[in-house]
Amino acid sequence: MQSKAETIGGLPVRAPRLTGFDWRGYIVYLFFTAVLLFFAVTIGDKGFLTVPNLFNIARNTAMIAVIAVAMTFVISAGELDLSVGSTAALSALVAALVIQAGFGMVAGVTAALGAGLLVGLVNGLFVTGLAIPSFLVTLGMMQFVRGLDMRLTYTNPVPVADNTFNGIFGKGYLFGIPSLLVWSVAAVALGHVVLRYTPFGRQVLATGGNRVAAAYSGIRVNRTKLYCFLLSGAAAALAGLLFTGMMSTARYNYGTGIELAAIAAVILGGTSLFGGRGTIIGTFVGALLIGTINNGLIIMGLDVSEQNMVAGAIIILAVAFGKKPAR
Amino acid sequence: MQSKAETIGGLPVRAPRLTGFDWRGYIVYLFFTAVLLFFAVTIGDKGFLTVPNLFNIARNTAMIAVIAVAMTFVISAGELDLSVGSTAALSALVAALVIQAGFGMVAGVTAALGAGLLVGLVNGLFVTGLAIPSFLVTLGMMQFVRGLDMRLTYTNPVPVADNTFNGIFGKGYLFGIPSLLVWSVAAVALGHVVLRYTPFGRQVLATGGNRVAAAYSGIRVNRTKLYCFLLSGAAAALAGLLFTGMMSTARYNYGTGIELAAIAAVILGGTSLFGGRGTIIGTFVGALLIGTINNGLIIMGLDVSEQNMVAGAIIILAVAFGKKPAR
Amino acid sequence: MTNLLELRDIEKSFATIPVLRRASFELRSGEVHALMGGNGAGKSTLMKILTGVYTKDGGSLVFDGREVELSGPRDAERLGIAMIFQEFSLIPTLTVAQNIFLHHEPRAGGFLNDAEAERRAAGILSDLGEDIDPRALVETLSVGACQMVEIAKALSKNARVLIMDEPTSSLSEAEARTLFSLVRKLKSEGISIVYISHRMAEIFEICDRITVMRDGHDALTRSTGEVTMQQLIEAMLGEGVEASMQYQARPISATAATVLEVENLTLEEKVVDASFTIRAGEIVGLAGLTASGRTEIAEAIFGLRRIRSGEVRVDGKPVRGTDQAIAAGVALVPENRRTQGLVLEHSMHDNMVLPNLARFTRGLFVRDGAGRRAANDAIARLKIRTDGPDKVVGLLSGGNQQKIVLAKWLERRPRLLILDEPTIGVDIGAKSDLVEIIREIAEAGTAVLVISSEFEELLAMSDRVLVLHDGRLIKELEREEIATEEVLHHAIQG
Amino acid sequence: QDGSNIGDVDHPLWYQPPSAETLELAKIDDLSDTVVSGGPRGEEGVLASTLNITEEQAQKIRDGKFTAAISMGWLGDDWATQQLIGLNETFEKLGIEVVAETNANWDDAKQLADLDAIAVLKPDLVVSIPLNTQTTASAFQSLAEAGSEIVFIDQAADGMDAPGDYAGVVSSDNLALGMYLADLLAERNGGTGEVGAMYFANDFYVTNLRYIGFVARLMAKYPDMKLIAAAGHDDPNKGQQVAQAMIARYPAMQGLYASWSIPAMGAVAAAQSYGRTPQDLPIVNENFDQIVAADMANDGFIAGISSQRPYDQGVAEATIGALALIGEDVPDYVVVPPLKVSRDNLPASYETIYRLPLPEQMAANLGQ
Ligand SMILES: Nc1ncnc2c1ncn2[C@@H]1O[C@H](COP(=O)(O)OP(=O)(O)OP(=O)(O)O)[C@@H](O)[C@H]1O
Ligand SMILES: Nc1ncnc2c1ncn2[C@@H]1O[C@H](COP(=O)(O)OP(=O)(O)OP(=O)(O)O)[C@@H](O)[C@H]1O
Ligand SMILES: O[C@@H]1[C@H](O)[C@H](O)CO[C@@H]1O
Ligand SMILES: [Mg+2]
Ligand SMILES: [Mg+2]
Repeated sequence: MQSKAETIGGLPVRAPRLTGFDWRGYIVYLFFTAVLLFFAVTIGDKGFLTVPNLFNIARNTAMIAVIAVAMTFVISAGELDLSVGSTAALSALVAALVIQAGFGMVAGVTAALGAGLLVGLVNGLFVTGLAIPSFLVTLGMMQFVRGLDMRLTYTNPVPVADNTFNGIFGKGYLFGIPSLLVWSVAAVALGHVVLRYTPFGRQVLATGGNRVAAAYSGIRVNRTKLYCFLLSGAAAALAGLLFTGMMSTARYNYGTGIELAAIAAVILGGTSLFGGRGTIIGTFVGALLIGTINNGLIIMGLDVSEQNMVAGAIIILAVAFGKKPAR
Repeated sequence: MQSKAETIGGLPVRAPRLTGFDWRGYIVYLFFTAVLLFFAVTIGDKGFLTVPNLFNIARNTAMIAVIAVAMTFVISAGELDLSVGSTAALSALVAALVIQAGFGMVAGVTAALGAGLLVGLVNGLFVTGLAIPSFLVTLGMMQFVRGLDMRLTYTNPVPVADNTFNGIFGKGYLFGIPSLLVWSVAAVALGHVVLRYTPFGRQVLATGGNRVAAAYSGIRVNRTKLYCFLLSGAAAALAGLLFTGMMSTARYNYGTGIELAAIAAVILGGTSLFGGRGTIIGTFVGALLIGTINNGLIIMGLDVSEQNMVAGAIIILAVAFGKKPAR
Repeated sequence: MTNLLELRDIEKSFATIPVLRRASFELRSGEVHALMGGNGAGKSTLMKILTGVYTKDGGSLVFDGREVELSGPRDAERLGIAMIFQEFSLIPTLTVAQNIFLHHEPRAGGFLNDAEAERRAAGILSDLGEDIDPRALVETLSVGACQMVEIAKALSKNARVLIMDEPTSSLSEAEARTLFSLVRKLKSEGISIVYISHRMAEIFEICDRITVMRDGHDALTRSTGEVTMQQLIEAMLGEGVEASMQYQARPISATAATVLEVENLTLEEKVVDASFTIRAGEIVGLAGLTASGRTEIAEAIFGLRRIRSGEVRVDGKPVRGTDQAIAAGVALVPENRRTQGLVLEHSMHDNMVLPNLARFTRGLFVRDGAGRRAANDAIARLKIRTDGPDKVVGLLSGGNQQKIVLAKWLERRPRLLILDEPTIGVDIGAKSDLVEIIREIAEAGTAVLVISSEFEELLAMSDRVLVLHDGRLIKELEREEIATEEVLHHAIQG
Repeated sequence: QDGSNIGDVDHPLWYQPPSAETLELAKIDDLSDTVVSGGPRGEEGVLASTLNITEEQAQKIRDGKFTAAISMGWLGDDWATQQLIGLNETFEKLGIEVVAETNANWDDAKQLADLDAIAVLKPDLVVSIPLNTQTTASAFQSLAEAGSEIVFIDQAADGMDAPGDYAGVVSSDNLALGMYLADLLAERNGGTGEVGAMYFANDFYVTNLRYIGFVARLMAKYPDMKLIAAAGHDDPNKGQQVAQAMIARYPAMQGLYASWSIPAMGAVAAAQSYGRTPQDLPIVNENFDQIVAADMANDGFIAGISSQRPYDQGVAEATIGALALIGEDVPDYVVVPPLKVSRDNLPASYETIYRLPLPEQMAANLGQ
């Protein structure tokens, strides 16, 4: 009779016990495993289980994963960032334009990161300096930057001919591993260590958990939030580079809708939407779960309407069986 | 020296004093007025100030407004509903199919409301019964229902030939007022009274303000939340009927993205994203602000990229000057 | 006299951990019955079962001679049971009046009648001697005012049984006095009251009977006249334990460095022209009525409030803003443990590490092991009742949460320690331990500023007492001048 | 001819003025035997009507037990639906199994992921409309390398050549489509007056051509018809909003090209709200679907439709794909000419496009 959730008038008031095996906390892993197994059995012979296909899943998940890692920080700190998609496109265009202009890859990447950091900085300053809700700031920013993206090249795509760039950020391999997978695993590993084992990570969680108490404990909560937005801007920039490398082209419409997918990955992974609790590994598995479902359902031959229905149902079920939040 | 927000380490810890005129709380009204004035001066002679154009703004805002009214309840209760857009499309299709099949308008409208309420019920039961975050439940539901919408008519549009229906829900007028405006004003008036002056409204605010304390006070917080989701489903259904009436057609992709627009209207209006505080009138003005900006910028002759940039900037500014939330 | 209600052999576990073990409790009509016990003994839990907030695992509840089952707060309300919760049940985003009448609002034709609610709320509050605007949002109120609203809310229900869970913990002397006369008045109207408190004096003053709980079981029930303080302490804490709150004179070297200098401090709110100093090793008490500005002074020193004029110096260096204050070694134990003191959903060791991140970091990484060890030390030293350092602190009893707030800051070994109402809700055993610990800290060279509304505690610790009245420092009492609580009492009235 | 009737409207961000060749072709009154748009690489268009599969070839295809996958860029209009019907019917007839059908919903990154998943199934044939010719190129290239035959709808991916990398492209004649739109407006207003154009703002090859075709025809053939307003939408559902603003600002506008059917119907709603009549504000568009057909039958604002033949396109795509699978030579650029639809030829056009008689309600409204 382990982990019976305690309730107050029907409300769960406590997380399940920390003793014993708390399988609900690991639901995203279980679900991911179950989905993988299901596809392996049903469509394993249709190519699902091949290494290239599994790499495909990882590759297609890379941008969501990178953005979701930073989003885990933002959400853990009690905020949201909806501007990541259009920021990714902005960085993609900036990088491509700089490279096209002949300044080389390093300049392109630097400029792209600069663009992402700038958006993050503005988001962060508005949210912390003026204390306005990040949902709205970043919603406005999402729209503003998308307009900028369109304007920048009059919606024309910008091809990138630099094969080193395209290799590193998109099509290449490192020791036989697709570079997109390398990037996302690197982002996940770094994010995990920072959130879990460094003072900054602690400050993020405390800020999201109780801003006032964190401030009384001497944490600079505004600075902490600002850093989270910078991180998110940088991650969006990296995602933009990955989009560009993968497609050898930058386009103004990259990343449309990626914010919701990333947030879904974060929350599926077990991070609380209300801040104070976050897990990067969970986020990654959440992103992989989404990617695997999308891939597997196509291979199963479901049409688009069925794909939507099944993917939607799986998200609901995954959380339904998942850990009940303490709040 | 009125309304100085109290701060701790730069954090607002309490709302401004209640004494003095707190203009920041009314920012959305000021902003709306300012935007109207600006357009009146710059493009008043270009057709902006004509009655049909102003009616058009109201008409275009109707669906967002109706959904945003219910969303104000959902957000005030501390939840979110992302499934409203695809639910609107579902209800639109259901109504059109029932009418097309010859069962008449009343049956069509009833069936549409039934569909909306059903989605709301499922959302509500998952969120309250299983205590899972509404963001994810309704995100999954949004996708599931969109798949269903596609399936229902294999993405084919369903025309509605019933002119009474099209008049009541779309193109008609009541005493010279476009029926879409009548519907949205009715929704706003009802929502305002219910949220502000009835026990249910109070329970919603209490639930969102502090769920545990509300439960201690004997409020059935789960039931309250469930009702909010039902309301949201019903409002989505109404919006679907309005879409259908306006276009004399139902389509599977109605309402795409309307959830974000509605949430933006709610928060612009001054409702706290963290629950416990809500204002329906503010929501309506927030929706009108969005609608006016969209209309005015097109009349000004801005292209899509510029429209995006300006609209995004206005949202950011409106909140930047707006009331600082206590949390 | 007949029993109005009886709780018989109540059992309750959270997850698998038993909290109540065959706990019994009887309440007669028209009596004031004290419920005492150490932190985590199960008092609040037992009373929450009586109000339907929790459901019991076993045992029975007899009300008015009939056995009843409560399936929620509404059932209890129907029986006429109301409770003043220790962890307030207020909605921060609603007004005072809306909170007081939450879920039993006055109506007019089906609609809410806020004007009537405000009128009635004003009436109840003025009976309580409080000057709180019924239209103010609760989130703008001080802890003391919230406590009053919580009390008013319970009173508004015209209950037959009123449970008060540490109602005076955030109140001043004067407010507590008003509350006591109210309790007597209610009693004379035949209302039965369960009174939970850690303050011995008030228990002996207003209660007819006392039940002591220990480890989830009722250990003793007696009439107030038939029991001594020492007997109560032993019932609560065990044989031979002494909980003494006596001042012990400590020689403070005349050459000790001056740590804190506050010079002509005037703030945006309340505080006007305050000047004082504290030397290393000295414990200075800050006394005053509610809203006299004590918290403001504390927060200003810690850099949380804007200074209009004047200066705060630590070790001779001017200090402004939290960053500088923390760098200078100032620590503030804030007055509200839930909103300011703890991240409730985090574990104890995470909370412990928070203000001490630098100390618990080696290289780039936080040393969780060390944090856990520190937490375990604190659990032992402050006798914190918990399953362990990993338990989410929001699930602990109020007093235990307060001990963690203290532990968190003591761990810091600050140069200047400011304690704002440090023992709210802490049981007598722990309180005397705390006094001991604070003395040790002072002896090690820390300057200490203590704000407390509890005279006993203030007197037990302070080497000197500053008296604040309406934002101004009106007196400075040397130790010799304050022999009794009366002296302090008079000084505070201004 | 000098283009003065195009005035100084704000053209789309991607706008390129019509080429001299296009302007020349735009002068030809009857375009039904002319292929106006060649392929983007200068391919010569071959009319779809010339394609044919012999019974012998059909048997060979059936024996091959081939599989096919379809990667669409969007769904939800009759164009997509009829394409799919044409494709699926033809595949079924030829015993080709459709193993996957995807919808990228206008997002080329999603299309890339879709193509990746399709690649896993190793279909013998892939039919797809690349949302962007550059960004999706790598995926199509690797499909080709893995041995799939590819038929493109509308445009081929960059860096690929027929017949080595793909079988062919099937498209509507998009410049001609745009030109017909100008013709249809002129039929209503006698080739004079002020008109507006509402375009799809995003850079999308085929829709860009239509706008350019429309402009070219005005320049070449209707010097008295003046383009006074142009505005874009980036989402078909926003058509109504954009049209409203255009009508508010240019009340003199006497005709409107409204791109697809969804924005066109939005424009109809907008025109109604301004109390305009079908006579003083005719609206033309480029999707022949049930909604605009019904409005036209009802004597509504929709004055003309420059229709593609999506079903025929689907059939043509399946046909060249199937032929390529058995090693036959197929043309690299197949063109399906548009169909000019107005009230007069509505029933016949409906039968041509939908292979069904005009629905009763519409016929009744037409007064037939
Ligand atoms: N919801 C809960 N989940 C888990 N444990 C709980 C919960 N509520 C209370 N407990 C535990 O039950 C024990 C008794 O708590 P309770 O609040 O009844 O103590 P108390 O006697 O009121 O103490 P205090 O004097 O500190 O208020 C504590 O150890 C506490 O940690
Ligand atoms: N009317 C009010 N509006 C806003 N904040 C208030 C109000 N009254 C008190 N506060 C705040 O509540 C906190 C408690 O301060 P208070 O003035 O009560 O000081 P105190 O002397 O420490 O008294 P207490 O014994 O209540 O702690 C302070 O942060 C103060 O700013
Ligand atoms: O024309 C079709 C569709 O109908 C849509 O108009 C986009 O371009 C395609 O080629
Ligand atoms: Mg307690
Ligand atoms: Mg205080």
